[in-house]
Amino acid sequence: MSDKELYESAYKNQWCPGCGNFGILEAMKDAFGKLNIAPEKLLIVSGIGQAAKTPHFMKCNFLHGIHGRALSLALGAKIANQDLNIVVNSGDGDCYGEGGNHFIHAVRRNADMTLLVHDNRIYGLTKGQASPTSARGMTTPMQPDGVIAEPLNGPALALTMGAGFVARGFSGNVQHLSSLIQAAVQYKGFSVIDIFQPCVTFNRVNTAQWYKERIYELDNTDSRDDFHQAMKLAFETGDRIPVGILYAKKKQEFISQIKTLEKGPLIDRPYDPDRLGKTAQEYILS
Amino acid sequence: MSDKELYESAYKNQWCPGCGNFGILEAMKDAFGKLNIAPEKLLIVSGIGQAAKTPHFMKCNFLHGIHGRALSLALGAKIANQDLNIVVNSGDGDCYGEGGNHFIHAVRRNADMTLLVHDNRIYGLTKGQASPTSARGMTTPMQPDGVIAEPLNGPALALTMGAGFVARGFSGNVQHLSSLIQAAVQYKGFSVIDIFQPCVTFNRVNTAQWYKERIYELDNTDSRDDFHQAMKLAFETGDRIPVGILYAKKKQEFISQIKTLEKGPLIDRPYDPDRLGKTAQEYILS
Amino acid sequence: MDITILIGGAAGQGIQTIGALLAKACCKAGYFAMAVNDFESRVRGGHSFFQIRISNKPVYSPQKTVDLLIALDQNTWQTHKQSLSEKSVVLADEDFSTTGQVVPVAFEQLAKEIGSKLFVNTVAAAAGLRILGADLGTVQSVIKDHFSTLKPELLEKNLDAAQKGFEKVADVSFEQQPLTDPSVPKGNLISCAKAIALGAVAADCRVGAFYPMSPATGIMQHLTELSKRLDLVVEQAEDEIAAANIVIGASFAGARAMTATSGGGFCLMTEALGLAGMTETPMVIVNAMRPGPSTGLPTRTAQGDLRFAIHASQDDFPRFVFAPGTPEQAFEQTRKAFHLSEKYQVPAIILVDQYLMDALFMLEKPFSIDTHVERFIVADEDMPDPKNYERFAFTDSGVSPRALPCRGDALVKVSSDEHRPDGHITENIDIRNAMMEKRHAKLPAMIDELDEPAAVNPEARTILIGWGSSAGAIKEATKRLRDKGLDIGCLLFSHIWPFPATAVGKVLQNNPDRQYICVEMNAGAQFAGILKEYTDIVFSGYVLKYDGRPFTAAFIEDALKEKELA
Amino acid sequence: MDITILIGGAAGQGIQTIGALLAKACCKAGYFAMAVNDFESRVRGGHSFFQIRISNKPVYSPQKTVDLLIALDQNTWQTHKQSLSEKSVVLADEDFSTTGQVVPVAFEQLAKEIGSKLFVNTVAAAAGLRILGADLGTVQSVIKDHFSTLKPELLEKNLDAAQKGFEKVADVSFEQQPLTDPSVPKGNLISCAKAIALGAVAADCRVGAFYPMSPATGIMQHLTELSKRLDLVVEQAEDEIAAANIVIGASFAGARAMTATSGGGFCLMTEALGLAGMTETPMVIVNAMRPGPSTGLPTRTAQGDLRFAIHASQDDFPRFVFAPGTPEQAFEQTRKAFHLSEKYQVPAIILVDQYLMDALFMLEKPFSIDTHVERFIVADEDMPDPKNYERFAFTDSGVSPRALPCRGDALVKVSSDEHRPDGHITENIDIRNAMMEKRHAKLPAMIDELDEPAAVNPEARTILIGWGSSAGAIKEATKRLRDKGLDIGCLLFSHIWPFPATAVGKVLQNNPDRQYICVEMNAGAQFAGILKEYTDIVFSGYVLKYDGRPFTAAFIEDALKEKELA
Ligand SMILES: Cc1ncc(C[n+]2csc(CCOP(=O)(O)OP(=O)(O)O)c2C)c(N)n1
Ligand SMILES: Cc1ncc(C[n+]2csc(CCOP(=O)(O)OP(=O)(O)O)c2C)c(N)n1
Ligand code: SF4
Ligand code: SF4
Ligand SMILES: [Mg+2]
Ligand SMILES: [Mg+2]
Repeated sequence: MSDKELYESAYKNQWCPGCGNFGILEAMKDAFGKLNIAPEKLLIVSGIGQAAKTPHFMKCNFLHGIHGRALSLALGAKIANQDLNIVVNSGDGDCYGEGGNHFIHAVRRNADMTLLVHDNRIYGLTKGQASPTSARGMTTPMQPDGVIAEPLNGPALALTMGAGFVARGFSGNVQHLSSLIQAAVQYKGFSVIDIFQPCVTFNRVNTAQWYKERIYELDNTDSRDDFHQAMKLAFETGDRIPVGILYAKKKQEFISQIKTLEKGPLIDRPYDPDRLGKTAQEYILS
Repeated sequence: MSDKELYESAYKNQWCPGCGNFGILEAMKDAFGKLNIAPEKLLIVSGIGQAAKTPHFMKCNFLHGIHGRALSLALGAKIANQDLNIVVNSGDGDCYGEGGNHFIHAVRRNADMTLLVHDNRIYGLTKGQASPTSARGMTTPMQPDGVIAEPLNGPALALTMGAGFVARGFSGNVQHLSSLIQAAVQYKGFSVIDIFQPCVTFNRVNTAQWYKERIYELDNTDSRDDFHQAMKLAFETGDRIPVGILYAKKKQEFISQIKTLEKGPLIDRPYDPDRLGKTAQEYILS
Repeated sequence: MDITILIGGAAGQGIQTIGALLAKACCKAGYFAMAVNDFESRVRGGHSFFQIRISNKPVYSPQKTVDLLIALDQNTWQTHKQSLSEKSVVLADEDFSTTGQVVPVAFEQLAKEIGSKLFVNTVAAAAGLRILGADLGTVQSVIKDHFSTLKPELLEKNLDAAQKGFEKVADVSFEQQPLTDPSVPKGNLISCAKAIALGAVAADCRVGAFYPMSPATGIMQHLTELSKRLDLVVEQAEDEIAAANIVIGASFAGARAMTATSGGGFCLMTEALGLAGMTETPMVIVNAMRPGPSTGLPTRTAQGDLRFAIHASQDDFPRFVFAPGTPEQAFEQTRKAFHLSEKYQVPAIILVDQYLMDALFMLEKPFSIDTHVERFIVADEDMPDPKNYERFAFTDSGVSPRALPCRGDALVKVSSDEHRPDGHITENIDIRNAMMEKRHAKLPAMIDELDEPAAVNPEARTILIGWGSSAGAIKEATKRLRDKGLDIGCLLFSHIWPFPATAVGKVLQNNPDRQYICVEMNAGAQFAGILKEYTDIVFSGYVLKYDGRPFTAAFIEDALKEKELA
Repeated sequence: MDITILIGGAAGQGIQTIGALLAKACCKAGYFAMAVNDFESRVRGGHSFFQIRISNKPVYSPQKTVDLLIALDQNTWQTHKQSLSEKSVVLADEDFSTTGQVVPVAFEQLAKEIGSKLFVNTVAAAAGLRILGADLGTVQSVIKDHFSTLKPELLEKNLDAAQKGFEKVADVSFEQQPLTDPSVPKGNLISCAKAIALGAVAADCRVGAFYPMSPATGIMQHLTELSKRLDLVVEQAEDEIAAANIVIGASFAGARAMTATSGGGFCLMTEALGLAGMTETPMVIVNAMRPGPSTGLPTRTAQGDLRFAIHASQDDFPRFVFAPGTPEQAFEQTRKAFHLSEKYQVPAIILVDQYLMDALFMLEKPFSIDTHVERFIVADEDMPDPKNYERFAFTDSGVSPRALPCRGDALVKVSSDEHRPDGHITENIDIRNAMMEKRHAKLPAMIDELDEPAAVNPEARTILIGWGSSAGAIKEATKRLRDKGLDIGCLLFSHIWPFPATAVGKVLQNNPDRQYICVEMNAGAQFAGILKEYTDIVFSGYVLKYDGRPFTAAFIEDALKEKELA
């Protein structure tokens, strides 16, 4: 069975024709297929937004939660069952706006999961307001005089918070993106890919063409473990924008540092009334 | 009148004897005195925590709000009355934990105000849980096996979000801290000082002695407008830790970019029924 | 005359443009109109529709039966054919069997003949206008008017498209042809989103802060539009928590300020709501409700957050809750919310819903702007001793003189902890009790500020009770049932909290064998619960709806019949 | 015998240590005891106290009159002298005029004589023990026991300090000397914070997530302590929003999970509460209430979040709300909250308060641990066709079989949007209605799971009604008033929601001229409002308190007298 069929969702897609999200969906299917993660072994967690609808359009287990909170839901799931393969699909608004606080702290924790930020630099589902990554000066019905704030640089933010795996991808380059997703999923720890994703309906600035004129692929065989070098790459956002792995370095993963979790998934442990009873009795007296 | 008297609060201080907060309070009084900002011309906004109690202990206007939200309150006040001199006192938990999202977006906006983070690397008022800046491995009653997550680096985070003025201070060096506060307040835009502040009650790791052994003062006459250089300074957190201005560069301030605010404080504009009536009538028809 | 036109298609096909064109033309021709906007939570595709009701009498709610159906896709006629009657006319791109008359119009093909399927709108609009009785000249002038900003060659193409649409249906006879018989326009079409934004600026709102959320975004969109020409700044925040706190900060500094959101965002604002309550800082929050729980049905309508709005945030403090049901009320109550929020230094919540936000209603009289806006702010000059100013001074009314920070010698000190009159933290029992009582002391005067509920036939044996947006459909159902000979009336609340309990007795005339029926758009009969708590009304039944679509009079009638209540 | 000992001083002086020592010694000697912890929102300085009540009968609430006052500073005796009686004894560092007998003890000086003012605790504790009738041997063994982990030389110094304290008060005669007459211990002292943590682990809670907030932190502190020895992980989150969502994520993946917070944090959790409601994911939230609004009085007690807890989050969905009033109930209801939350796939809220969290109560019987914990989870084996598993399948009970993600062929698909049985988003009217009804279909069975309110003399003419933590004081007031000849009883609720309306009628015996009085710790008489909504009870009066300090029986008696209700 081809990956496309294997992960085919019976549910009808709701994105606009031509949306960059389709490329991301395709790259995900390709990557999971290559990694041999069956739909039944995949948990996708998402927030709310166009990006966050992704798991509906793919065969998998999913928790399509509330706006901005996917990373917290994912962390809870991971603590309960560390064997889960968790991928989080989030938007630039979902992840860096409403969910900004969880993003920075998720990076600090470094729990093993992969975050894909569909970065269309706009609020898509709510019809075209500026997002934290919108370019300065971009006008929208809500920002008639143009965006004032400095755009948030997701990869740089992740790096500063101590991320071990940071990449940039482009929805228009499915094979390359698939290779990034594969590397990210294989990374033991928290991995982030900020994915340039044209929104054909609301973002008339950062179009597919705009990206094609600017992006260049980094050589993935180069080692990328220099923090300050990675920061420089992350801030290359002008005429030339690198896509690829910006940084990859081994770091101690979160789950592996929790003593209680050394014995495997919490949910696999049987209920143990004897130990409980003893502990409770002693604790009452303490 | 000495600065101490000028800013003396009639309200009794509630901090623990020996707390680093006293040094910060003193430095603030000294700085405002030197800057000639009278108590009546000063608005302090704060969240909740020991740090956030600061304005009670000083003569000034204040809005002692809710946990983590001081920067949003401050932004609202600034938009309404751009003439306000706003200083925000926040804790490491208040600012980087509960308020993390507002911090990163406040930096992006660059509204003219000064943020003082009393960074005691602990939750003081709630009696000693780890904070986002607590050292890895530090144990507390709530982290009996030690803190797992990477400590959050406030100055680096501010830099990455595009801050134009970033400094580090130490509560134990009042004069130096005062000079930083003066520079920060004079900076036109969002200025941040992350202040090392020993918590004598709950943080037994980062004591005054600990800091004294490590910190060194940067020469404030050096120009500090190199971003990557500043990042390197921000990440010097080992045996040698620089205090002083890490970065200072002119950036376009927020208020000055809002057309409507070119004419001065919003609250100074008279009610204008004619313009309103005309606008409303036309708008109904549009 | 009372006809309903439904234009349906996929999101992105421009059905709202077609709808707006038809509705405007009818208004211009002197008819009353209202329109409902129905769409899914997606940007392209799926099914959406715009439903216009036109009458020579005022209309306040949608109708069930569709007289003219303009179906831009198959989905539309399949979905709506059960709403057609014998007399209905359907314009659809293919023929199908139904009650009523189908006129096949190959919208897309005709549009493409002009040059692009983008002209579908114009083809359909022109056809619709023709059916409603417009002659070619009228159609052309409507089109010209609507596309006045287009380049000449594009306008020309649109006129060609209009002619195609017009000709295609030239021979169709439709029972009602309002456009053949124009009279003086009765008013303008307006949504409650627009009315709220206008109410805010009429109250001299200076700061808006928001985070986008359907169906509240429209309000902030209108406010942003208005901010281009007024002393008003609208800021998009990073989240709803920030938005609410920006509002409080702005208000503290002296600007009237507001935010608008929906349930999920309101959740995130509840802590700030309490901050406003405790610090006695004015604040206006609009909660534009949509069906939940949680994300629910993001683009649909509900009245499910009533209890939540009344009780949100920890512990007790006074607040206002308004629930307008028309643009007039939306405007008036928004203005009132700002006024009262500032007068009593309490937060005010305006509860509306997606139906109100996105529907269009007829506004007969233009909104009036006051010559003067009363502010309730003191300055040094008003104080005997500014240096000893106390922000939370005890007063009989519970309202303390409110000064602004950094405007004089008076220091403004405000804390979310329980505080002394001077604003500093206290743990003292007596001060705590006195402060709690001070805040609650405002309640009697607050209740007195509120309007009594509106009543229709308050003497009737059966009384329907409703609130907010349901009022229109309830009023109409009442009228229809009275026309059928039923002894029925209704009681409609738009001033909700503090609950005007005694007003209920005043408005309703006694009737010994009365039956009460609550009509609301939620599953829990939430408003009925409040009446049970505060009055001795006993309900004989409920008409509840929670499918996300607005009430129609017919729905209420049917529900009453089914429950044998009418 | 029924005496009250109050130990007061500044935060950081160790009054809790002294208190714990005295209370433990009395328990060991076979007495019943309870203790209240009163402190300010600061870490050092100010005024705090620990108030112990000792009796030979079970005691459930604090008393007003202080029999033995140990005042470590002047502030203490100044604050508490009005609580003294003629028979009271005061140990204070200086003499002052008061009713009762003052014994000057230079605590700090004596401690310094041993080497450091840190020994103040031990000096004071030994003096207190002596006054209560302990001989030197008993004092020494209590001290040895308490300081068993100290280095020998430090222990020695503490013993010296104890001797000093002991000797200083050797001649003081105190009316009651419980320690002279020991018997078999009746139980252990425990706080409800501990009881809740133990209830959670007894329910096999595997994940805790929290953000620190008084007075809830204690629960998570105990859970953290317990996590060292159990299959339990406790994670401190970056904020309450994260904490609540971590709980939902963990629960979704199959672990029982909880969080604890107070009002401000609960505000931030309301959106997640709705997510649990919509996705039918089990979730346990403890809201340990403190006085608001907003930050309010962070270290004090209140029952002001009842209505908020019941109505929090947009639109209607079923939830459980419990309000235990004793450690037994706290343990039992926490266990029940986990059980029922999972059985019905709805969120459960446990409402407690600072008083319950920080007070110590006597636990007579050890908590029992079930031999088996019933989970309500299905796996592939339980399904006819795992590949077509539907997480939200329609059932008569409204409860759908719940599978866990990635545990077999069954795909678990969950959305916060309104969804089809298979978990995918829907905008379909019929499915929406059916889903809303499915969720609400659980309510009758949920109500059946709840206990009836406890009644004391349900036939009486006057019935006091209360809930949660107030139960102890209400029961005691009832008893005291009956002893005075009043025809009074009480009705005490700890299972609050879904409101067990019919149970009220069952429990209360009819009495034609009955009067009801609601007793609660809030300004709005919130629970009374629920009774008005759901029963036909009419209240003759209310005893409300909102000063942040717990009820005493005497307060209730006085209030009733003042209002001429008793
Ligand atoms: C608490 C809350 N606030 C706001 C919303 C409304 N909302 C839905 S999607 C969205 C933003 C979507 O932007 P992004 O995350 O960039 O996703 P995109 O649609 O662009 O893929 C918002 C604000 C919500 N659902 N919940
Ligand atoms: C919403 C909310 N959550 C939690 C709290 C409890 N709380 C009060 S202060 C504080 C943390 C204080 O830490 P920090 O900001 O570092 O200040 P410090 O006391 O160390 O100066 C917390 C969690 C609160 N008041 N509100
Ligand atoms: S609105 Fe933009 S992001 Fe959303 S589906 Fe359409 S093109 Fe994609
Ligand atoms: S607890 Fe720590 S931070 Fe708070 S006042 Fe005491 S020493 Fe300072
Ligand atoms: Mg986006
Ligand atoms: Mg701190």
